[in-house]
Amino acid sequence: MKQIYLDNNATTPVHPEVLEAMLPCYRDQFGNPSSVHWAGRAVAGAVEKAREQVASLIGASPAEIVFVSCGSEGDNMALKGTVDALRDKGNHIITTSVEHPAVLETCRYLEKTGCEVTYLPVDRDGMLDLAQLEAAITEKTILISVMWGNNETGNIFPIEEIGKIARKYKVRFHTDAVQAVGKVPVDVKAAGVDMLVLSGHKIGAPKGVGAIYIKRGTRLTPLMHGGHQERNRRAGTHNVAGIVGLGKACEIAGRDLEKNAAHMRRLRDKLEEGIRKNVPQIKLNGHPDPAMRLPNTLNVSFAFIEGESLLLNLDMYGIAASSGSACTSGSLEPSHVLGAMCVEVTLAHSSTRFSLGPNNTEEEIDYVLDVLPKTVQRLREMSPLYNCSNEEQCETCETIRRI
Amino acid sequence: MKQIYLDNNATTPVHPEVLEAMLPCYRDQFGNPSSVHWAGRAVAGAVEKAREQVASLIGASPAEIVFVSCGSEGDNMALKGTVDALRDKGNHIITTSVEHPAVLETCRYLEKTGCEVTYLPVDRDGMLDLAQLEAAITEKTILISVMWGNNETGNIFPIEEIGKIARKYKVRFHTDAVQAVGKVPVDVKAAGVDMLVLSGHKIGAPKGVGAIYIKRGTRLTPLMHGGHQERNRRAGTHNVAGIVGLGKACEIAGRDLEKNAAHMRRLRDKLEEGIRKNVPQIKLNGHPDPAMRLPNTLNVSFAFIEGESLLLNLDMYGIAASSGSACTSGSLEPSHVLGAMCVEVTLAHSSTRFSLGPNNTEEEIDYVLDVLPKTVQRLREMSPLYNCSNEEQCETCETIRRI
Amino acid sequence: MYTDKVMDHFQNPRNVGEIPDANGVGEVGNASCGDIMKIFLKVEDNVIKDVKFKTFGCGAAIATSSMVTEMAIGKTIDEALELSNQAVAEALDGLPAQKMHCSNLAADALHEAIKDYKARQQAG
Amino acid sequence: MYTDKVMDHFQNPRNVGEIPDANGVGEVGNASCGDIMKIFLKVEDNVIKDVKFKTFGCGAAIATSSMVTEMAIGKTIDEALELSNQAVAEALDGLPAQKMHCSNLAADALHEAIKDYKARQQAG
Ligand SMILES: Cc1ncc(COP(=O)(O)O)c(C=O)c1O
Ligand SMILES: Cc1ncc(COP(=O)(O)O)c(C=O)c1O
Repeated sequence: MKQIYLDNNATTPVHPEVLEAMLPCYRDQFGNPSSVHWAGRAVAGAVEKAREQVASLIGASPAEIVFVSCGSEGDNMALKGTVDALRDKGNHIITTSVEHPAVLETCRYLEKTGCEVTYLPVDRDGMLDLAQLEAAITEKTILISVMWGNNETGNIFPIEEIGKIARKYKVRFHTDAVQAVGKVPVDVKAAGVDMLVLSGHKIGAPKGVGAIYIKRGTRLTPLMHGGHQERNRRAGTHNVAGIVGLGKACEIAGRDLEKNAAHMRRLRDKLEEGIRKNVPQIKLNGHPDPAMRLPNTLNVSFAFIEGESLLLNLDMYGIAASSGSACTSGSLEPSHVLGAMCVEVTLAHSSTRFSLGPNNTEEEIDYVLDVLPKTVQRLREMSPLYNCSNEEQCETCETIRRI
Repeated sequence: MKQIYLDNNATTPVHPEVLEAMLPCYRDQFGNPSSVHWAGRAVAGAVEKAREQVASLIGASPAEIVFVSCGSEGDNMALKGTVDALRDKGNHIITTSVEHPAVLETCRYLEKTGCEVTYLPVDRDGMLDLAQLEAAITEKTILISVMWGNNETGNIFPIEEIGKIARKYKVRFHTDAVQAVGKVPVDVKAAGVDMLVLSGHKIGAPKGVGAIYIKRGTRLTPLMHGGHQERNRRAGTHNVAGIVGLGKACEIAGRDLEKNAAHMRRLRDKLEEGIRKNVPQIKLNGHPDPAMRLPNTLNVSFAFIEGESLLLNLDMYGIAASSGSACTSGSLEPSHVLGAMCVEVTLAHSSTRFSLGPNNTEEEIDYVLDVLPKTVQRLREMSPLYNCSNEEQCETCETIRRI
Repeated sequence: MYTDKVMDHFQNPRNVGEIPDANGVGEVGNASCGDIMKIFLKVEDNVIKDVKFKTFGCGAAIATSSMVTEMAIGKTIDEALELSNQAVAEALDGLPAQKMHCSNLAADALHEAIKDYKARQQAG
Repeated sequence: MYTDKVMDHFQNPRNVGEIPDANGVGEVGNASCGDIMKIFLKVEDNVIKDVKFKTFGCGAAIATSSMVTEMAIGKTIDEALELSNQAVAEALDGLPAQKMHCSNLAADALHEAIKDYKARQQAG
């Protein structure tokens, strides 16, 4: 059976060059980089090299990079660490209603501990109103946290402009760039961010490793206390193989960024066009201008059918896609991102995300465009909402008809 | 050059069977276990199998196992999560003065947030007085945290008896079993612990993965908020390869425990005897009865010489050992563990830890016993404390002479 | 996450469609929870001669709908009223825990359809 | 973490030992910080004719001790007083940051020995 992987925002396969770089760390180079003997010395350099590779991809200095275990850890560290370190200054956080749960749920937790959080709304395209952001800043504001690229819709937020606002009011600025890194150019200095989080498994490195950029001079309470690793900013024996893999993946991401972005954009646009042409009654979720979205992401609601059932049907054809964020698939709530964009709840349940990777081919997209219309039609035939016999009185049909 | 690795308490090489089990997770089985499609389904089972393997090694149910990124994360989660969850009940923690920094530094941080912490002293052998522990319990005590085996001395603590005391007073009991698991039998039910932490890279799994046992019904605030992974107890995309590796390592650890423990004990005892016989003026750190220590650990102070210089000299012969915990090697303070045992500060600086693994051979120990006496002698000749010309007036010599 | 039986019923759902001259129709669920099930009945002499369904919902919702139609056909309406959501889930060799509450409504839809049939009988 | 030069001086330390008829002896450091350095001088006509050291300490402590003896030999005592810990570290191509403060005391020990020499001269 064909296997067509269109769920790269959930996770990516490990790049062969990355695996190759990692393998020695499981064999001869197994030491603890904190050790002074041969086994430690053999890997300490590898960790520092990876730090340079990560720093170089995002325009940071190596000393500003701290290795963590995943994007979620980075986000938790950025938020909780700031709240603890800046307790004297204030307790107000500004974020958006479309952040990843790693930020949102952390904010909800922090609210319980006495923080105040402003969740900025988005418009129907999923974009922010920067005047509203600026107006939300108070004397007590200690942190603005806005993601660089949205995992569900692919929307890209104006990080540079937000950075300017943050600097104007001297408020610390964190960005969750887990989805942006490797897909669009990311430069921490140009963007004016104080903290930035990235995650290995979204860019061809293995799962279980990520990094946080912490601008020099940024006071941050560690999330993990213990040993002296990472200059006391993150305890725990270094995940050497993962770190080496992340470094290599960042090097490759930088090297291939333009080529990969152009390739993914072309295929994504082809898919988008093809769906528009061949499947009636759909709604695109996210910014209508594809250039305002990550080049690999397309989120569409197929009216009358539920997302998971479409996924499972596509899966029968070997096509892997996702319904909202993979991380929220344990939940039965429709996507909070689409909710924030005022997408009708039935359509939110109908949403399907296609997220491409550098390995996808034109043939794969053709295949998807062949399978998709008939699969959608088959499920629509099964749906009580489709060609509803008493459409006039049916409230749900009423809602959907508005798309 | 020979490479003789005697620093297994710092980290261990990845077991070949473990690496073999992990490799597919970087290649075809790269999915996110939270995904519903083929790529996700291919690995979800692997994660659950690993959970069973870990649970089975320590006598837990799979649902009681949460995967984390390292031992330090587990300890931070156990302590901070308990303080947050049991805030209404009290704010007092009892631990020991010889814990790993992952526990100790976390306690120091918690003190700043309003917790009270009792750091139980140890005697000169590094052992606890259980009457003192019992006496320290107050109405406000929410947690007892005592490590199962000490990383520096190898001392094994009477976890079962402490578990009984904890149950008697209905106080939650956490044990850092990072060094014990795989070296001595560990059974959470028999021990009566509520939480237990283990770390992959100490038992032949890769760095960057660990697990925490959380007894059913134990309320614990997550350290990482976000997605629904691990039944909302630990957010972040699963480190599938690491988890699979940890599972396999636990299976092997259970399978080979007796054989490996006997093998390491025999070689460790041989090393201990040999040192006693061939090197004058040494002090054993830890319990004098080798059976009261982890079977692989030997900690010795070689009077008159500093630990790091001995390590580097041994390293010239390919012998990897450690001076105190590898995790604290970034520090210049002599080991807090030896300090708590009232080891004279010069002798603490002189301490060297040999920690064996299942792969060490008799020949390797012979080689070490050949190299060690002359290396120690060479450094002693360089030391102003050795054969000190005015030993009568020299305070330091005075101190050392007491061993 | 789904059993083979669930996948089979999801991939090859039995009795999809509407019955134009149904004498009992039931609908449960609502759009906001992501599951809507509609059951059409043809009852003769108190025996369910034909059942069809239409469902908007996840894999579990479609599989339970399909399964309940298979289980109901040939049963008297009193027997069919005994059919529980639990029994449907068991007939599918179980459902994932998080699907038990939201998506396991097919028996309810059947019961609604039977209620509708009874009401029509009384009215008629 | 150590440079090749540090490793060389650590592995093959120069001028280890005592000078029985030293006319200047200096000691710095203490046991609790893990580093004790003792420098023995033989000064003739204000020129350092011989230096030896004994050191209890880490690799950096031993390497800096060795290096300082090499740097001091043949210098006048005034020149030797200009030698700084920093200069010793640089001659070794640098030391790890965490070793700069604690273990980089060799020049101090040398200065102590010169002070001792001067004191003896005055006393004598
Ligand atoms: C007793 C003990 N606890 C905790 C840890 C921390 O484990 P990790 O390095 O996996 O964070 C270690 C390892 O250094 C240890 O020996
Ligand atoms: C935008 C965003 N932030 C954070 C995360 C969390 O990353 P991780 O799964 O590595 O913890 C994800 C991935 O799911 C994401 O898409």
